[in-house]
Amino acid sequence: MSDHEPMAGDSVLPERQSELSQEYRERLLLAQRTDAEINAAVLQPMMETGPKFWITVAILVAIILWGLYAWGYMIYWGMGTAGINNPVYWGLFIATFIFWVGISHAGTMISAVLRIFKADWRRPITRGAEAMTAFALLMAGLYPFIHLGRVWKFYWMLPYPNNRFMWPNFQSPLMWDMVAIFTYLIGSSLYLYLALIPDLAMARDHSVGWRYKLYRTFALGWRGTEGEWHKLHRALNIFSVIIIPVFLSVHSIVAWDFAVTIQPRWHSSILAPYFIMGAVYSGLAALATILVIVRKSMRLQEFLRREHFDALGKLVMVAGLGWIYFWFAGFIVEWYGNDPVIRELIHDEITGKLAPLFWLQMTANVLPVIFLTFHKIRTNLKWLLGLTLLINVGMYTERVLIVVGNLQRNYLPFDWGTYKPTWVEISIVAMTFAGFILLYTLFSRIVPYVPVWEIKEGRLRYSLRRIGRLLVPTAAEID
Amino acid sequence: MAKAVRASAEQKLEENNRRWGMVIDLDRCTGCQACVVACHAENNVPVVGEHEATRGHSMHWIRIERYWEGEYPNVKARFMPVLCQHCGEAPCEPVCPVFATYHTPEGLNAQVYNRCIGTRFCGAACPYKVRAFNWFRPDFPEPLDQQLNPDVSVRQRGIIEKCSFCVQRIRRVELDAAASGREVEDGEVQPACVQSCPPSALIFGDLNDPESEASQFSRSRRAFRLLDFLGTDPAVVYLKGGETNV
Amino acid sequence: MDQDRNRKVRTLILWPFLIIAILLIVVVAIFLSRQIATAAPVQPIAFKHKVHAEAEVSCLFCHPNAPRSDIAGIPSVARCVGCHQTIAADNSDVKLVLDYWERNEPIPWQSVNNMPDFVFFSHQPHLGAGVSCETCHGNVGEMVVAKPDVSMDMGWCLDCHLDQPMENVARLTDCLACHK
Amino acid sequence: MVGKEISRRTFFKVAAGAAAASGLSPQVRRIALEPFVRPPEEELPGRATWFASTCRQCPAGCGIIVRVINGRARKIEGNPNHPLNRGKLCARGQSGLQVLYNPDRLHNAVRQSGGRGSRIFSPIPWDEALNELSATLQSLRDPQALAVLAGQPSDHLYTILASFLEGVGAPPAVIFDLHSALDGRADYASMSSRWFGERQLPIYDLAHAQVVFSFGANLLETWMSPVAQSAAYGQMRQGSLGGRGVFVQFEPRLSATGASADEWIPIPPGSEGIIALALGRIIVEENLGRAGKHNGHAHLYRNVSVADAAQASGFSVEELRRLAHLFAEADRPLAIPGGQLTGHTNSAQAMDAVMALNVIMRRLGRSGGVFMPQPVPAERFTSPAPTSNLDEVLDLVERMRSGDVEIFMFHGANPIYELPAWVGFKEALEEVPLVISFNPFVDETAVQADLILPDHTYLEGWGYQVVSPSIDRPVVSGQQPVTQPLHDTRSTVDILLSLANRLGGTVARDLPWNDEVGFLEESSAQLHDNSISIYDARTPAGFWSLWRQHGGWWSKREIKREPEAVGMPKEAMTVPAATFQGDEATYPFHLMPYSSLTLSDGRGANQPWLQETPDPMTTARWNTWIEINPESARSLAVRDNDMVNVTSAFGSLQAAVVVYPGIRPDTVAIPIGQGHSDYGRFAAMRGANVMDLLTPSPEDQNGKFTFGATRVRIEKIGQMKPLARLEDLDGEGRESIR
Repeated sequence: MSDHEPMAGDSVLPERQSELSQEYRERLLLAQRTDAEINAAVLQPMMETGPKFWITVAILVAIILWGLYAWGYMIYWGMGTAGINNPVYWGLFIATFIFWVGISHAGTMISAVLRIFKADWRRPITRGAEAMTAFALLMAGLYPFIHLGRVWKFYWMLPYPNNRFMWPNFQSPLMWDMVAIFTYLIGSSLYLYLALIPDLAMARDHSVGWRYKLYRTFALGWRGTEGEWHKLHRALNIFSVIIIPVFLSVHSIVAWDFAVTIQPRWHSSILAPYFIMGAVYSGLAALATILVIVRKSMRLQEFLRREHFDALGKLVMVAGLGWIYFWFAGFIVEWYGNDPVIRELIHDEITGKLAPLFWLQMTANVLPVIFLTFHKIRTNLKWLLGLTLLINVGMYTERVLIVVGNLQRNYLPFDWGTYKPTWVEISIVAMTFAGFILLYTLFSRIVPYVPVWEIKEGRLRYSLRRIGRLLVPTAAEID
Repeated sequence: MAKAVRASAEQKLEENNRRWGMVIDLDRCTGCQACVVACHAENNVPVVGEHEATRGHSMHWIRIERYWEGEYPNVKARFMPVLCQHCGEAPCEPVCPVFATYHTPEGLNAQVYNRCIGTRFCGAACPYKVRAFNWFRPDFPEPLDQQLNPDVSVRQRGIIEKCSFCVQRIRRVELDAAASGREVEDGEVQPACVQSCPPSALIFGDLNDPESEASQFSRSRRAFRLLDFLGTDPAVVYLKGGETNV
Repeated sequence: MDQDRNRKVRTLILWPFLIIAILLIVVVAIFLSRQIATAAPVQPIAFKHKVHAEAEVSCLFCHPNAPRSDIAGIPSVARCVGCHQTIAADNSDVKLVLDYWERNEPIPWQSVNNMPDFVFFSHQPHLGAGVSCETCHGNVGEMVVAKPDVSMDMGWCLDCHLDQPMENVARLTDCLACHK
Repeated sequence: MVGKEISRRTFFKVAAGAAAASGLSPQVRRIALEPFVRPPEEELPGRATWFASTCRQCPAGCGIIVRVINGRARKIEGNPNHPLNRGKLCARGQSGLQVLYNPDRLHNAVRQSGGRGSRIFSPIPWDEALNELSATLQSLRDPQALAVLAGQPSDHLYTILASFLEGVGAPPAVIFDLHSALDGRADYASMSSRWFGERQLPIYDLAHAQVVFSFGANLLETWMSPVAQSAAYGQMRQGSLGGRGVFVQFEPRLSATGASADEWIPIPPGSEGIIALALGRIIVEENLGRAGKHNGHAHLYRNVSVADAAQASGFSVEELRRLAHLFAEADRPLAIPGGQLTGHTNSAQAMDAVMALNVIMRRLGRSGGVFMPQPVPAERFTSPAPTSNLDEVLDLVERMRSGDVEIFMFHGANPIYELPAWVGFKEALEEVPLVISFNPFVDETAVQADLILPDHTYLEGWGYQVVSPSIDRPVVSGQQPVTQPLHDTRSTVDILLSLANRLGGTVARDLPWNDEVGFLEESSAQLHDNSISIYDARTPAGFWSLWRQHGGWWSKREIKREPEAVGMPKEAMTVPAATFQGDEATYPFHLMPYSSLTLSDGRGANQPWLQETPDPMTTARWNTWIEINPESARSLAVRDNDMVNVTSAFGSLQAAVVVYPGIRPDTVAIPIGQGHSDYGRFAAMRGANVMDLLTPSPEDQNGKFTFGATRVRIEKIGQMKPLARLEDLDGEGRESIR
């Protein structure tokens, strides 16, 4: 990789290595590091925060404060300050909600699925992915509140005993939503936290002051005994299995919010798998975006290497193909079904009012898939950044189209509507984007971004062994 | 325990129950909007003003839809009043997370305003788009507030409201009938729109009573239900407008 | 290490206290809100229900609309004066009533039991079903100044509505029976 | 009374204060309950009391009952016993509460202390105002210098006002309001007197008609008595007779009435009479129908050429023949002239031509035909308020302009808004030293007044109105306060009576009553002991109380008279071509102002319910628009919501475009009602007043109000103004797409 910066204490490798492939050489870099070097490489950028960092934080906080003001304004004056109307009862809020739930999917996908399949390249990126899951879910979890007309009565959705014999309605997909999102949030947070414990202990041992106190508290007295390691591995294995159905259920339920109504086009059985595929697609793309940025800003070039981006790029491409497949599977049935309302909607999308959004969605989602088939593009970080950003623009547009586009049209043309977001919605949506970035930024400065213990484990896999007089690159299976 | 008592009691009640319904004779309807204003007056429905009406925030519980057919000079316009259809299989009911909208034993699709938390899920699920959301605090500049009907609550911002078939009038008639120990007679309950309708295009009554006027009209060969193919089983029956026979 | 342990022990002791304190605050808050809800309002004239009850004045003499209307009704000034022109006319409170009468002004009584705007309540069916005044208003005859007997919340209403004959329960527990 | 208790009206001192309606959240709050000092006998707190009265939102005179709870009016409904509207009520009638509770009402008598147009008012005590008024009246050198304009006065006010003016020697009041003018009431009265020898308006038995031809009358919207006509329409459609009537509407723009019709015949503006003549000619010539021979009518149509009429109207002879057959071969055909027809220069002849259709088909006095009302059998009720022709208004303006008027008083009228700008009312008003308004609102004319002595609104005031056009029987609709006056306003009748008292002399002798109620009680007594009364009482006082309970007086059975065509033309009828102001090259479009279903002539504009209620055809609200045929819109390159300049030879205004499939390409239509500069927060500064566009035509000087005779041109100005429509334009007016 071109922007490789030498690490402190770089040692010169034997000449023979120049014969090895670049990829293998990169792998071997870590193999040669001592534990202390790796610890330092992870901890150092975490603890050093320059003015750029603080400026970023300040800007993000400003956006969040403005968004909070907009939210307060909307609560005080009424939902009408937003652009939602009759019949577009749901607008950007719900679209962004789906978007965030979607983003949250890649974390589990990468971490749990790859852990189960023992994909070794997952090691340095699991934590970043899991953190993305947790924070995206936190942001998604805000939207059910933002979108409530009377947010001060949100607790009526909780099943708590009361003297009125009033319970929430478990027939409502919103209740399933709430349960699923909370389960997923708790599950993914625990999953993130469990894998974090050894690294917190490591950080504890290398820090002083408030960080020491913080790490000590959260490391839960980890000492790294064999029994502890054994339990941790078991717990992680169990979690990775359990969290997969939860992750599938969450986005299915979000899809069912729509599919259980009899709105044309929402009322479709393909919606749930389509949503999941879209979620994985956008989530993986978002993860790639984040990793490119974090790698640069936290100088993790040695951990996040070309092979990771290559693999991730392939995954994104596969997910993209899946998305295209599901989109087409839905579309072709709708097309032949020729339901008048849907016909109207398709017409609107292809040549009508919604055409700009629709074509943006199609370009931004299909084009990257084609580009990502090329190894050179996958491993070129600038290209990768651009393409994955584009994918998320496309996926966001898709959500807007699904929510807003379909609500604008229904069986009675007299009651069709148009939707234009106001500053209130845009500010609140911006708030959650800023909130996500802020949480993620702070997170990356507080806990080791790269799961050090996993890397140390993985380091054993590649090494140069001296066999006779030859230095032979070797690889090993690690459980 | 209470739940068990309720369940069996409900069963008992289901057996011989009213189903309130409305028949709308499109041949009589002239699109005069009397029902619209009557509804605003009876049900304290707020007025939102020009700016918000332009943004799709107006709140009519009943609206007259006007359809164009043909082109000049052979153009024809038809009117159709659309209000909450009080569906027997209401798409709005199961999706409400807090039971703010539910079906009463008398076949009304009820909206309990103070239970509503404003998810607007029912609005999105309703195929007739008859649910009105309180996008803002209702504004009744003094002394316009003195006109408010004390039998109907004034809704807060952030909740859904909709046609209730003037449940306050139904309740009043039922209580008065019970107080004097008699049955509710056909035609005794008249929602505000039915009461006002100058050409008598609207008829209200018990659809389960084969003798009631509404029920008789609902069996007319002109009868149809709006978006019947959706299987929502509306309690509002339309009678087709007459054909031009010249 | 010892210090650490000490601190841990201290926090371990502190935690339950904290929880108890929070619980206490919640309980006190609930209690206070109930107190406020059932507090007697300040009336323009300290009307003594007890005195009237002891004089065998029935509830319906002054609140005659209860069996036939939604509202039981506050007696008109004319009704007060009807008796008090002769009875206890020299009592200082009664004089206040007579002053209002002279000035031809209504007495701004403060409502004791209030229903929120979203509740439909009518006295008529309740009295028709044989519910006595005391069931909801408490023993007003024993009160010097009338105050709410219970906090009239939905659970309290339901307690009674659920306790009715089976065939009426579904009707009486329908949301629209009481909500408007 | 159909489950409703209409109780006697008594004044009560203090209303019970109701709980202030507030939000849904329960909260501990204290509510003051203020009981009555002396309870009125009929008041049961918490239960509704219904008072019967009369709607004054338009000249029709429907009976209303008002639901009163705790002393506050809550809802207006039709009076189920009233013969005119039978319990039904239109949108405007329902909205009357917002007149009563309008936040922009005047609270007391005021003087415009900052000078006319300043809108700075200072309250003055009533006594002071009356003293000043009587002093000025006394000091008036020539009583002819007192001028009064009244708009749609209730008949009791008109009676008192007429005696008052006569007593002081002033010229009679000019009676003009735009709504009546658009109805063509004055034209109608002259037509009646031409044909039937009396000025009463004829009654059409729409309910039993089999084929109805309406020439410009929007009888289901605002024209004459829309509620009664709508009820009859419902019966005609699905009535007890079984057969379904056919309804054909002749008008250049498809009105809501036209939309309810089976057929809309888009005739050129002003050609109604020509077509009616052609139809008559075909009927007579082909001897159509089962009504007998038409020989006796042949002379009427001697000069009519069907071919010429076909050419003038743009319809083929076959089409006209089809219509003539449809009309004549029905058992009970009925032709109704009115509304738009009366706005053209040839309106008198056109009305005659349409009425002739009824005559030749022998529809006079037959079921489903034309009737004359039976007068109310008491002298007090036989001379209801007339409607002045435009020339009387112009005459008044002329007198004002030349300085002959020293005091100008107006009641219920808003001439600066309602009269076309070319009349120059505002400028003429500047020449009058003292201008007094009796309107409860600060409208455009009141802003130019020196004193405003606000009358009660109709729900707080007394009165009666002889229903005209009547229904199947004589009806006097009674009006009584349903609630105590909200503000310190005073009845204009009481003011006139007390003025008469102060002035003394003949006027005091002519107006001997102490107050309004005394006059009404005495008037009602004239009907006491009448054999056709719906109710009977032993004493006049009992009769008066029944009067108030019923909401007026009417006969217990149907009484309709067969009109006698005493004025049947002896000569051949001709209808001249209508003339239009502005040449066709410069002003290519006919302008068709029409009265809005909700705002009528603009008096509804201060009622938010009416503003928010969609126009049935365009579903637009809260603003002014111009309806343009899609083809014309294409050639003008304008689309929906584009703002355009509409210019006539006299003036111009701006309005948003509504592309309207139901209008002739050579015609554009603008609703009346918006464009107020004052008249409260809901009305002011909204849209444009189409009256500013009207161009005077020579016929106006003859008393005709030719509101349909203006031509305009349209220019795009490149701005957009999204109208507050209920309908979504993308839906293209389709029904469910399935």
